[in-house]
Amino acid sequence: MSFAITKEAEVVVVDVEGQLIVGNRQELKQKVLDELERGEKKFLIDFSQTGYIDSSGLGVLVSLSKKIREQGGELRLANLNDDLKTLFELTKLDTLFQIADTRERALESF
Amino acid sequence: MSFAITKEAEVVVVDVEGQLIVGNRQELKQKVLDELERGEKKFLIDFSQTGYIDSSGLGVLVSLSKKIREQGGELRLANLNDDLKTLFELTKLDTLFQIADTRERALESF
Amino acid sequence: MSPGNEPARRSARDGREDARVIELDIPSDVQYIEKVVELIQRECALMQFGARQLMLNLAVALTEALSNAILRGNNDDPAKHVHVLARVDPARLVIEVQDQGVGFDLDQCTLDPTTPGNVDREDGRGLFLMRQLMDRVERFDDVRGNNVVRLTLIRQ
Amino acid sequence: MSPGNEPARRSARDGREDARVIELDIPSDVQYIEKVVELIQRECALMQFGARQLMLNLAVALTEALSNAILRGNNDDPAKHVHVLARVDPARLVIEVQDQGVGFDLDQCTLDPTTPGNVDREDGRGLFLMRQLMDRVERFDDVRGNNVVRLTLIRQ
Ligand SMILES: Nc1ncnc2c1ncn2[C@@H]1O[C@H](COP(=O)(O)OP(=O)(O)O)[C@@H](O)[C@H]1O
Ligand SMILES: Nc1ncnc2c1ncn2[C@@H]1O[C@H](COP(=O)(O)OP(=O)(O)O)[C@@H](O)[C@H]1O
Repeated sequence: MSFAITKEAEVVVVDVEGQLIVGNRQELKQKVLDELERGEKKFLIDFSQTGYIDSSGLGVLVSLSKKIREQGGELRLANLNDDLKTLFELTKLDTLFQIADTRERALESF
Repeated sequence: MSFAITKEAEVVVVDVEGQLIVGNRQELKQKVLDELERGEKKFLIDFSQTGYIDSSGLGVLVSLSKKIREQGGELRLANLNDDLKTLFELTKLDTLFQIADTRERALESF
Repeated sequence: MSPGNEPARRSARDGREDARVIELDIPSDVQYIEKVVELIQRECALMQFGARQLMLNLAVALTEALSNAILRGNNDDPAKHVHVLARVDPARLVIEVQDQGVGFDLDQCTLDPTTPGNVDREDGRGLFLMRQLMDRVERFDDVRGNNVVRLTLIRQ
Repeated sequence: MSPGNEPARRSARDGREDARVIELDIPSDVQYIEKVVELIQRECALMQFGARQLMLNLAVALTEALSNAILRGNNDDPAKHVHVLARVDPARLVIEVQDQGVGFDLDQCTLDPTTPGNVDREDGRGLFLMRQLMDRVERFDDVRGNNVVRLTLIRQ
């Protein structure tokens, strides 16, 4: 379980490796908030290497999306596999987030 | 836990990913014996991606080394980390196997 | 003993023989959750449950049940324990997660996180997801008065 | 209560509070071993055990104890169970692995795999490694006559 942060052009890209769950969600939150404080505005969270997400992981995504918007920034999600898509659909969070099929599409969409 | 087999020049290279233990050692044994039956003679087992090995995993290595030698072949091991080196030293198996520090050195040594 | 009885007897016996039970007792710390989930996933994989049931239904619902037991039932106090009983056979998985709390009203506490007012809440999706992802979710007190949540998943 | 007593009392109390106990009961199947090891590794990592003790001493010795319990004690019969009790505090890890077999003589059964005649044997390294990698290995019968192997590892 780890969160790898890279920068592609103007976008901060976070790869969620493993699970995003109650035991590690604070780490993701802190890493993204640190970048936001540094003045970053564009964020992409890539789930291609993610196993599963629990309700507290979803909660952190909701919280981050609000905080980023408050600072005039944008958040995109990419690479949800079928299981993760179902999770977002069940909770209607697919209506709250901007979700791209691939990392490239997400990067283009900013 | 998986065993990735590739061929480099004349050498069958097996990467042990994860643990080599009682629950999966038969799979390694079978994969190597299959190659031996196909007529392969040179084998390198690379442990750079290995976690730990238990006594039954060590037993499979001993058994394979015998079977390969019986067919006029050769077995080399490479990339033991410090913990694995200790394991081979404790059991004096470092005296039984030809162990190289790197994959390149092992490949050159055939 | 009539021959006609045999199939029923045999299948009942097979059912018992095929069932596997894992029992676990852990201190209340969310850091254990992932490893407990992996152990029960392994148990269900040995019983031929499919990848989607392992990685979505089981993984998410069990994580929710464990984190509620640890954080809500036991108030994140590592001196309190969570007990897990998982029984799996070729037909179904039944997991009981027991905490040392006073329990709660399952229906009252289950929110609908999909309503316009709730969709951007940060919490309140746990019980909803458990009930969406499992075929059955029950809550009861055990003989000692401890809170138990029971999850049932039919193999597909 | 004299002030001089306090440090001792406090440290004894801390010791109790800091101890963590995990208990596990699994069917006899070697496919569970890795996940059980990972759970106990996680427990010891939370107690600041170092990487070498986690990946070498604990991982190998516990794997040996579990596979002996499953294959030797319980004859690989999944209807028989293996019970694991792991108690860890900042000073040490103590694990008891209990099977449903009749036990064995620890000293008699421990071979020296490093002698010239033994070094190319395929088996017989399990108990030797357990004893090399743990600070203490004991075997005894529990009250019900079940075989128990107890491993102790001092944290470094
Ligand atoms: N094991 C439990 N013990 C006590 N209360 C619980 C338990 N599980 C759930 N609850 C109650 O149900 C509420 C809703 O839980 P849930 O849907 O998981 O959302 P969240 O945990 O995010 O609030 C919790 O806030 C808590 O009051
Ligand atoms: N839990 C156990 N129950 C019964 N016998 C055991 C148990 N553990 C070890 N033994 C005995 O000790 C012997 C040596 O064990 P070990 O050193 O692990 O080597 P191996 O298992 O490869 O024979 C076993 O062959 C078995 O006879």
